[in-house]
Formats: sequence, C-alpha cells, structure tokens
Amino acid sequence: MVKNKKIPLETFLETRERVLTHWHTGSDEALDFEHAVERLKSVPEEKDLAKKLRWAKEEGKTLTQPRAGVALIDDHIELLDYLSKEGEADLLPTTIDSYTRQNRYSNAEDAIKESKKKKRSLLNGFPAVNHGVKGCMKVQDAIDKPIQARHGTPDGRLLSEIIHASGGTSNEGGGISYNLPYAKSISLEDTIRYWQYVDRLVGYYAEAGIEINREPFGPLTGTLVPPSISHTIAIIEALLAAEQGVKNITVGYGQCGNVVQDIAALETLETLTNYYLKLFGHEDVFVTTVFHQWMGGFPSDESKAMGIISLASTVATLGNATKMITKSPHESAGIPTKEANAEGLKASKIVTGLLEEQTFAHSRPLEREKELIKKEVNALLYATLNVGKGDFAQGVIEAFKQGVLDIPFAPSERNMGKILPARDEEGHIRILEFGNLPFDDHIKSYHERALKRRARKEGRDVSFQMTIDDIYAVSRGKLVGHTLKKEQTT
Amino acid sequence: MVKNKKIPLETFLETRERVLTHWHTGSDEALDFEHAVERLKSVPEEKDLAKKLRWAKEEGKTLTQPRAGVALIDDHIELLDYLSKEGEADLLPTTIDSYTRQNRYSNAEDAIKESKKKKRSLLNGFPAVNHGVKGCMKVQDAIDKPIQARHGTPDGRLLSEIIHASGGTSNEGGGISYNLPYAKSISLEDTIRYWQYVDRLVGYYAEAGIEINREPFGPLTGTLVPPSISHTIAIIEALLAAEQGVKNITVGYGQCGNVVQDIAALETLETLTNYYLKLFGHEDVFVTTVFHQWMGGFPSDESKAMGIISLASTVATLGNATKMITKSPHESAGIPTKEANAEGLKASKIVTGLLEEQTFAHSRPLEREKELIKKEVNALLYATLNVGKGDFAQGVIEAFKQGVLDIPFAPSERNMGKILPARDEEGHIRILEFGNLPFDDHIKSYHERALKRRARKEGRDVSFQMTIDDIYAVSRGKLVGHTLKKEQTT
Amino acid sequence: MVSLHTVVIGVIGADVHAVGNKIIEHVLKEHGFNVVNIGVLSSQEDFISAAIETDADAILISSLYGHGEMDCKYMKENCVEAGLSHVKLYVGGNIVVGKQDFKDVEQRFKKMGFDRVYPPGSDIEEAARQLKEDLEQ
Amino acid sequence: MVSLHTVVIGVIGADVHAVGNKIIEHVLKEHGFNVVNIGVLSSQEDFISAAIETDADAILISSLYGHGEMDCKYMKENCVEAGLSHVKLYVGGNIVVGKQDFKDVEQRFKKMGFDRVYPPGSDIEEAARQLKEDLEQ
Ligand code: B12
Ligand code: B12
Repeated sequence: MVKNKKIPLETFLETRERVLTHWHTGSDEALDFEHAVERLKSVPEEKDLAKKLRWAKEEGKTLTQPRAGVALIDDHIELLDYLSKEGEADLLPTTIDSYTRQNRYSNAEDAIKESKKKKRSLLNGFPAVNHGVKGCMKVQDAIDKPIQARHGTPDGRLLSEIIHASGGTSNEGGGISYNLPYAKSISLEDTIRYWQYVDRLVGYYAEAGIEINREPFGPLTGTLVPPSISHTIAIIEALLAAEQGVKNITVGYGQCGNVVQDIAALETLETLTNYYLKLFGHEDVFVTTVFHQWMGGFPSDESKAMGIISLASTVATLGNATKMITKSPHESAGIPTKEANAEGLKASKIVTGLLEEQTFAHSRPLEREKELIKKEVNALLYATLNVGKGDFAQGVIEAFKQGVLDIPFAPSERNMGKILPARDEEGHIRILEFGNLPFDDHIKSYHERALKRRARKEGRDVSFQMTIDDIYAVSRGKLVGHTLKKEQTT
Repeated sequence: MVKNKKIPLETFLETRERVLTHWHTGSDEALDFEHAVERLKSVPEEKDLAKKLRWAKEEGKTLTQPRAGVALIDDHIELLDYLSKEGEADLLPTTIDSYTRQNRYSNAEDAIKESKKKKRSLLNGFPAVNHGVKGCMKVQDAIDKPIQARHGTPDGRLLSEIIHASGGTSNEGGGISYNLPYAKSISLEDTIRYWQYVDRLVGYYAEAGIEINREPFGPLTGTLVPPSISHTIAIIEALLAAEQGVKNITVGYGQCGNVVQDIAALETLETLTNYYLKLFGHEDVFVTTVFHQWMGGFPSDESKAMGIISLASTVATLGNATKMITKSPHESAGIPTKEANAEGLKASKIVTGLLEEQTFAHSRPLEREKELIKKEVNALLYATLNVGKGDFAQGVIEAFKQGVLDIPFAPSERNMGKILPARDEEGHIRILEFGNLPFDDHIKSYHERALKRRARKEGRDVSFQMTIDDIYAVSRGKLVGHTLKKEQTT
Repeated sequence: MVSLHTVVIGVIGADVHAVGNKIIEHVLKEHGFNVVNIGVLSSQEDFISAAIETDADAILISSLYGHGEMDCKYMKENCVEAGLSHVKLYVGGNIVVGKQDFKDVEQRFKKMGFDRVYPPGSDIEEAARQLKEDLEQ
Repeated sequence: MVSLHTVVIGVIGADVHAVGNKIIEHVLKEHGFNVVNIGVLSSQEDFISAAIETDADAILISSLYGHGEMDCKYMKENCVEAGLSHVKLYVGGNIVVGKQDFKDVEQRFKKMGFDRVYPPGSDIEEAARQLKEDLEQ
C-alpha cells in the first residue's frame, strides 16, 4: 500500500536496478550515480533551471517557455536553438513524444528510423529514452539555456533517470497530474508510486548537493477546471515530492480567463503551497509558480490566437507567475512550426517586458476570490487527508474513488467525473454539479447563486448546455458561452 | 478675436459660401442643405456612427476601428469591405491623405491620376475633397458599417462639408488637436475658428434633427503625453464643440502603458468631460470615450506588435472605452497592407470579446491615480480660463503662448515645448520639467519624488536621457527605459 | 416511429483527448442517435467489436493528438474483413501532425476508405445532420 | 582641437513627425557635431539654404510619413546645382509607403544620389559613427 513516506535508500536502489533495465539505454554507465552527479555538478549556471527560477523570483520576472520536441537529435537542437534565439525563450522544453509517454520504446525506435528515412519528424515529441543519456547530453551541450522535460507520462521513471543523468535540471509531472488527464485505466496507486520514485531520485541528488526543479502539471484537462481543484492536486503533489526530498518546486495553473480569478488563483497557489509545505514540516522548499496560457480549445484564426496568448501573458505577469508556458498561433490546428512557436513566444515576451514592473492592485473582488479559493482548497485537502486516515498518498486514491476529489472531463476511469463546471456572468469558473466534493453549504450556495444570476440573465435554466457553450466560447471569441447567441442577433 | 461663442447662423452661412469655393467639388448641389439633410436622414441605423456609439455605451461594448485610406474610390471600398468582413471591424475609417490635410487639392488631383495610371495608391489616405460628395457617397453606399473621417487637418472645413453631405455621421479633429501635433506655424486663432465652423455645421444638422458624432483627437503627439494634458485639451475641445451645438462627442486618449494609469485616465476622461460640459451649461451632450492603442514607436517584430495591440485591447476593454483605434503589426514599418490591418483588428476583437463582461476592480492605487489626474486637469482648466479672462477660446491661445498648456514633442511653434515627461519606476508617465504648467507644489513634488525614486534605483540623475530612454523603450520591448541596460547584463 | 440509428464513437490510438468525445456523445444523443461511446485510448479492434456487438450503422473516429494517420491505417480494410463494409466511416479532429492543407488531408483519408473527413474544430451539429442524410439515403 | 563638423537636419515635405528629429539633434550634439536643425515641414530649398548658410558638411533628411520618395526627387541634383556636391547626403526614417523590402528601397535612393540610406527604426548612435567616418576620410 503506497504511503506518503520517503522511500528508503535501499528500496529505491533496488527498484532503480529494475527500472534501468526497461530499455537498453538504461544500461549506459553515464547512469551510474557518480557520473550523473559529476555531470549535474558541471552544469553551468545559465543552463540550470533551478537556479534560473531562483533568479527570476528574486528579480520579479515572468519567464517564457514554449512546448517543443521532434524525433531526431539534430532537428531537436535546431528547433530549440531557434526558439532560444529567434523566440527569445527564457527556458526551453524537451517535449516527449506520445509513444515514450506510454513506455512504448520499440514503437518510438521504429518512428525514429522512419523519421530519418523520410527526413521529417513522425513523432509528436522527442523520444528521450531511445536517444539515451548520450543523445540528451548532445542536446544539453548544444543549447545555451535551461531545458526541462515536459511530457504526460504515467510511468516516467526511466525517462527521468535519463533526463537528469544527462544534466537536465528540471522535470514536469506527478502521480496524479500525469495520470488522470493522460490515461484511462492505470491506477493512482501505481502512478503515485512511480512518481515517488522520480521525486526520490531528485531527493537523492539533493543529498549530493544538487538542486533539481520539479513541476506538477497544473492545468490537468485544461477544460474549465476550477482553481481550487487544480490547486489541491498541485499542493498534494508538492507535499509528496517534498517528502521524497525535493527542494525546488514549481506549482502550476492553467488560465481560466477571468482576470480577477486568474490573479487570485496565482496568488493563492503560491501562498497555500508554501503554507502547507511548512505545515507538514517541509521548511526549506523553494516554491515558484507557472502559468499556462489558455489550455482549452483555441480559435483557428491566428491573429485571434495571438490575442489570447497576449492576454494570458498580461495575467501571468500581473499575477507574478515565475514562468509561463506559451501557446502558438497554430494551437487549434496542430503542432506548431518553429516560426509559429516563436511568434507566440515573442508576443508573450513583450507583454512581460512591458508589465514586469507593474503591480496588480488589491481590491475587494480579488480578496473575495482569494478567500473562496482558500476555503475550497482547505476543504478539499482536509477531506483528502481524512479519507486517507492521515496519509496523503492513500488519501488521494480514496478521495478520487469517492469523488471527494474530481477532475472535470478527465478520461481516466479512476476519476468519478461527476462534477460539472460552468462560468458565471463575468466568466469566473464556478461549479454546477458538485458530485461528492466536500464543500459546505456556504460555498455551494455561492456557486449556485452565481450560476443562477447568469442563467436568469440569459433566460434559461442552469444546465449542462451552459457547460458546453462555455467549452466552445473561447474558440469563438467569447469567454462566457451565452454571449454567442446574443451576438448573432446584433 | 475668436471667442467661445456660437457662430450666428448668418455669419456661418456667409463663411460657408466662401468655404465651398475652395475647390470645385464644393459647388456640387448635393451640398445644398436640403439635399444634405435628406441624405443624412436616410442613413440606415447600422451605418450611423452616432447611434452605434449609443448602442455600444448601453451594452458596455468596446468597438474596434482601424485606420485606412487609399487614393482611389474602388480601392478604398475594397479596403474597407475587407476590414469589415475579414477584420470584423465594428466601425470603419476614411483616413484622409496628407495633401488634403494641407488643403493641397491640386497635388492630390495629380496623385489620383498617377495612382490610376500606376494602379497603386500614391497617397497615404483617401482624398475626399477631390472625390467630392458623389465619390464619398459611393463609399458610404458600398459599406455596411458606420464610417468616420479621420485626418489631422488644420483647416478641415470643406472636407467636413463633403463628409457630412455624403452621409458621414462622424468626423475627427479639433482646433487644438489638429493643429499643434500636425502643423508648424499656423496659429491657434485660425484653427480654432476653422473647427468652430466644423462644429457649427454639426450644430446646424443637430437643429435639423440629425445627430452627428464629433471626436477631438486625443493622443496629440502620441509620445509620453501625461493624461492630464491630453484630457484638458479634449475637454476644452468638447466645450468648444458643445457651444456650437454638437450633441454627441467622443473624447480620446492614447495608451500610456501603465495599466493603472491608463484605466484611471479612461475613467476620469469620461467623468471630467461630463462634469465640465454640465458645469458650463451643456446638459444634453452624449459623451463616449475612445482609446488609442499605443501611439508611440512600435517594435519592428510583428509578433511583438501583436503583443502590444492585445495588451492595449485589454486595457481599453477593462477601462470601458466605448471604442478603440487599432494598430497593425506593420506599424513600425509603414502603412499596413489590408491583411496586416485585419490582423490587428482581429487580435483586438477577441480580447474585447473575452473581457467585455469583466470589470476592473477599484483599488487604492487606481483611486490615487484618478485623484492626481483630476487635480491636474482642474488646475490646467482653471488656469486656461483665467488667462482667457473667462473665455476658453482665448484662454487656449494665451495658455499655449505662456506655456500654461504645453504638449511634449509637438512640432508647432505655437507650443512652448518646455515640459518634459518621463516614466517612474512602474511606468506611469510623470513630468520631469514642468515648464510653466500651473501646478501647485503638492502636485509637482509628487512627480518629482516618483522620478527620483526611479533615478535612485537606476543609479543616475533625473535627466533628459531618461526621457530619451523611455521614448525608445516600448519599441525595444520594455516600458521603462532603464530596464534596457539592466537586461543587457543578464 | 423510425428506429434509432446506432453509432459507435471513440478516440483512436494513444490519444487521451476526452472533451470533444464527451460533447459528441451528448450532441448525437440529442439528435436522436443511439450512441455507443468507447471513449479514449481505443484501438481499431475496440471500434470494430463495438460496431459488431451493437449492429452499428456508423463509426465516428476522433483523433486529436497528431498520429491519426498511423492509427487509422487499414481501418477500412479491417472493417470490410469484419463484415462491416456497409458501416459508414467518419473521422475528425486534428487528424495529422501540424497545420496542413485540409484538402490534401481529406483526399488522403478518403483514399483510405473514409466516407467523410472533418477538419479541426468542425461543428458537430453539422456533422450530425450529414450523418442523418447519409444513413437515410 | 579638430574643428566641429556641421550637419543640417530636418524632416522633409508635409511631414510633421517631430520626435525622431529632436532626438537626432540631441544625439549628434553629444557626438560633437555642430547641428543645424530646421525642424519639420521643411522643403528641399530649406535644407539647401541652411547648408549654404552654415557651410555644412552633411545633410541628414528624415522622412517618416511615406512620401519620402516624392519629396526627395532631384534633391542631389539640386544640391549639386547649389554648389553642394561635396556635402554628404543621408536619408532615413520610414521613407516609402508601406512595408517594403529595404534592399530595393536603399538601391532606389542610392541611385537618386544619397550616400547612405537608413531603414525604419535605425540606431542613430550607429549613424553618428558612420557620419564621422565618412566626414573624416
Ligand atoms: C485540451 C487539450 C489537451 C488536454 C486534454 C485533456 C483531455 N484529456 O481531454 C491535455 C492538456 C491533457 C492535452 C494533452 C496533449 N495534447 Co492536447 N490539446 C488540447 C486542446 C487545447 C483542446 C482540445 C479540446 O478539448 N477542444 C475542445 C473540443 C470540444 O473540441 P475538439 O477536441 O476539437 O473536438 C471537436 C471537433 O474537433 C469535432 N470532432 C472531433 N472528433 C471528431 C470526429 C468526427 C467524426 C467529427 C464529425 C467531428 C469530430 O467535434 C468535437 C466537438 O465539437 C487542443 C488544441 C485546440 N483544439 O485548441 C490540443 C491538441 C489537440 N493537443 C495536442 C497535443 C500534441 C497534445 C499532447 C500530445 C502533447 C502536449 N502538448 O502535451 C498531449 C497528448 C496526450 C495524448 N496522449 O493524447 C495537439 C495535437 C497536434 C496535432 N494534431 O498536430 C493540439 C492540436 C495542440 C497543438 N496545436 O499542439 N491536450
Ligand atoms: C508618433 C507617430 C505619429 C504622431 C507624430 C507626432 C509628432 N508630431 O511628432 C502623430 C500621431 C501626429 C502621427 C501622425 C501621422 N502619422 Co505617424 N507615426 C508615429 C509613430 C507611431 C512613431 C514615430 C516616432 O515618434 N518614433 C520614435 C522616434 C524616436 O523614431 P523615428 O521617428 O523612427 O526616428 C528615429 C529613426 O527612424 C532614425 N531616423 C529618422 N530619420 C532619420 C534620418 C537619418 C539620416 C538617420 C540616419 C536616421 C533617421 O532616427 C530617429 C531617432 O532614433 C510611427 C510608427 C512607428 N515608428 O512606430 C508612425 C508613422 C511614422 N506615421 C505614419 C503616418 C501615415 C502618419 C499620418 C500620415 C497618418 C496618420 N496615421 O494619422 C500622420 C502624418 C501627419 C504628417 N503630415 O506627417 C506612418 C508612415 C507610413 C509609411 N511611411 O508608410 C507610420 C510609420 C505608422 C504606420 N505604420 O502607418 N504619427
């Protein structure tokens, strides 16, 4: 039974032996800890993501980071180099392909060969496990900025081993956030265990004096996720990571669209994460935040996509996110060309540049929103701990089973999928169906009243149709679904 | 001696006879008042800019409007049609060419011929006077949305006659705002008289039951203009217009870049204009606001330009501007292609769509900024009235002579050009050299302290170099000039 | 009353994009179809067995993540082999990697035996009407 | 000490863009030039008489509003006629209508007799250095 307890070194090393046999690149001696530690210690400051985040936090910067990855090493280097120079990205990604995410390394191998033959990428990301430590080192050495692995891998153990041993100072993912939005039937028990391993690995390096950054995946399904739900999961993953010895954590959040709710979310994400880390005895964890530009459906018009990207950057900067994951004008169509990717980066960059010295003043609506988020997160965390009988690992498993935690639109069978979100008049994401969320009447009636106000304004009942309209709204240029109909008659 | 008094009908009609002889198209019988009134009365609602503004104000919309104009009628129609359909512009412009603005109609005639021959526009706008009422009617009839004349013409009398007689329901300009930023040596006495005529014409139509919108040009030189200065001029031009019988006025403001200052400016612009109109007895004037997207130098990178455009749209919408003049990604390079123009429009459109139901909460910094603007505007208006011995027309002339009013970077010899603006730490536009502005020590020391804080942070003295750095800053991706140097070392 | 048409829907391959799939189910039901939703991460076999079991009139495949072309290879042939040659075969979503000219993409998938091919962000209401037409011919 | 170089600057034609002009004056002065600024709305004749009067070494024309090509026609010829063939002739700003390929624009203006042509947003510090070089050859 998985528990939120630090994995003993021996158990970890035993498991490690097995993990390294999952694919032949696991046997590279560069994966011996002495080599890996040496390699990581030699990472220059400007390529060290953990350090760069400390710098950014101190300077009050909001860093930009795209998504990007292709099948072959040289092409991947060319792509990252372009995004660094032309796109002026502050941080770079190695986005991993879908086969690797599913541990289908032999499929990836075929696709690499095919890509070489056809001279174009047949993968939607970089197959880091297949390229092994050597291949990843080549990328690390060629690029002048910090690189982070970004994926969606339920079992990312071997992948993480290879990433770090090659000098990678940051890794995205978590046992919940890389399961429920990215899988159908794998159990939380398993993925929590896998990600405890990944965190333990980072903890191991920490003991060797190397700070590696870890980032739970904040936006989950990217679709009308109420902030308190994604916050709760981010905080739990931060706690799980800290328990394994992780010292540098970036918690994430995907743009909702209402400016006040977004800024309230960013502010509470940071304070709550710090609060709970300390509460559970993790005094020395350095916390930063990442804002994901709109994660739902995009409009197909590229100029409109640029409008959303820039609006997202405004919110990220005014909300003091430490970094921001950018989108591109190709978002609605497909994986962006490097040029389109750079366009999104540059629009984001100038907005952060123009706003970085400005502050978003506190106001009553902002405080109210923050209070609501805090209350909800407290309720969710309390209930999770409760059903876990004091243990967060067990709590999470049980909470999702009972629907005490519930993610809208998640594909996983482990998720109850009973809750339904919808927007209120001003576009705040509220909850229409609570399922089994452990909220008191006070909280519930706040949501209900907000949604009723909207429904009344639109002359309809509160219903699932509202949710559907809201899912489409942004791609059609509005935040709240109802305005779509209104517009047509003007 | 020009006074702020309604021009008697006879004087107006006498002047009119002369004005209509300035170019042969003035003799068109369509310019007879009976014809013109009939034409204006037949304008359908959806093409009526004055009505569209009333609708937008009621619905809380922020309308989009580009700049656009080419030499030939059919090309101009094609251009506007494209911006309407592909660009989704709510309002359209007829931007007038530079020859017409200088009343050089025979130069314009040559350029029209040349443009026909070369099959491309050799003018930077539409020569409405040369095309006459018939030509303008053709444009009006072909386009399904309201069109406004936008120019920069010190003497826009014949132009305005033609615009309105052809069914044009809105006209930009004013005796101060179309002189000092657009001319070198023409006197304020003259341009105020010319624009009183234009307003009187609108007043004449008002008496015939036709509401026409007038819009003082808000941004002036577009270069670090402190809000209180542009507000004061907008209010004075509104008062001068109201005196001549104008009932529908849109006051304008060009984006400063600091979000709080911009929203404070938009809010005070509306309340102060309404306040002073009422104070001086104009009870029934309908006031709206227009926000100009960044009017200073743009970056050459098109994605970055899109970032600025979208940020501007965010501020315009949250600040409840009734309309917004959009820029294009070609701004730094030259007059945009229709495609680039539509790109700016579409990015603006989606931002207004996403934000139109959101409100920008009031906060202490916002209130402080509003207070400052109000105090300054009051001081400037009071002093202007004072040097004008109770008359705003004379007051303006005298105020600019004495430097009691002063516009930064204006080319006109009628402007003292003694004041110097610069940004403070957070990018608010403050005043570094006050020249003869009639501000009390309280106001002055507020500005001085703000600029000193910035200077201290940068380890330099408060000086003109700060202004220069700020002029370049936005085109280099920052709001405050000092960060440019800081960036280079990181 | 006319008997209901049965349609199998799902998301093919290693693809987990679930949102569009849930909406498609909802809308098709509202249009009076009998909807069998096999969800995300479904293989060609999953689609085919569901269609056989439910005696379906059409299979609507979604693919969002970019590998649609690989995942749909020989789908038509496999349907025919399973005795489903009469079943309408639709595909939609972001079915290829990157932004490509849709005319080409459509051609490629039609050659592969699909009856209708839908570009990114297609209106599912419209598709429902076309499906009704196709099935009532 | 070396004697100061004199440069005439201004904005040609019906163009009122004043900001760049004021900054150019400031920067050239800081670089040790003797600057004669005739401001905006200046004609070719204004430039030429200023250059004659002040015995200038160079004329720096700004044009921002798009009609630069028309406004600068025969400027070189007129300079030569006025006995100013030795005076360096520079032009910069947004000298043509719309976004055009700068290589072409540069060629056109060089053919018209300009010694140096600067694209939109050129760094005036850099231009000051080039001017010094040109004048000290
Ligand atoms: C939300 C989202 C996610 C969420 C999904 C959550 C979930 N489990 O559902 C998360 C964050 C987890 C995610 C992950 C990934 N995503 Co994603 N995602 C999106 C996004 C932004 C919106 C999708 C969505 O929900 N739209 C709203 C619904 C209502 O619309 P829809 O899905 O398009 O479906 C409608 C229509 O297409 C149509 N339709 C769909 N199928 C069919 C079939 C038929 C027959 C018909 C008639 C109609 C039809 O009807 C539907 C209802 O209206 C899209 C980009 C976009 N569209 O803006 C990218 C996008 C689909 N994702 C993409 C990618 C690459 C990924 C990842 C591989 C990598 C990554 N970026 O992390 C992983 C994939 C994981 C996996 N193995 O599948 C790419 C696909 C690239 C390509 N095809 O070239 C896209 C296009 C983004 C991009 N431009 O890069 N994603
Ligand atoms: C501010 C501005 C205005 C203000 C000007 C206020 C004033 N009186 O100064 C106002 C609002 C009044 C205005 C009016 C118009 N403008 Co205007 N304006 C601008 C804008 C946004 C910034 C100009 C600026 O001040 N830049 C900052 C300074 C520091 O830079 P600069 O002017 O480029 O000068 C620097 C360099 O170019 C270089 N340089 C300049 N000259 C020279 C010469 C030499 C020899 C060298 C070496 C270097 C050099 O050094 C300078 C200092 O660093 C530009 C677009 C842009 N650049 O983003 C448009 C722009 C110049 N304007 C334009 C136009 C069309 C107009 C109008 C005709 C129409 C209109 N839109 O209303 C009127 C013109 C009126 C007239 N008759 O001239 C167009 C020109 C189009 C073209 N060339 O194809 C531009 C490019 C905008 C656009 N894309 O449409 N404008």
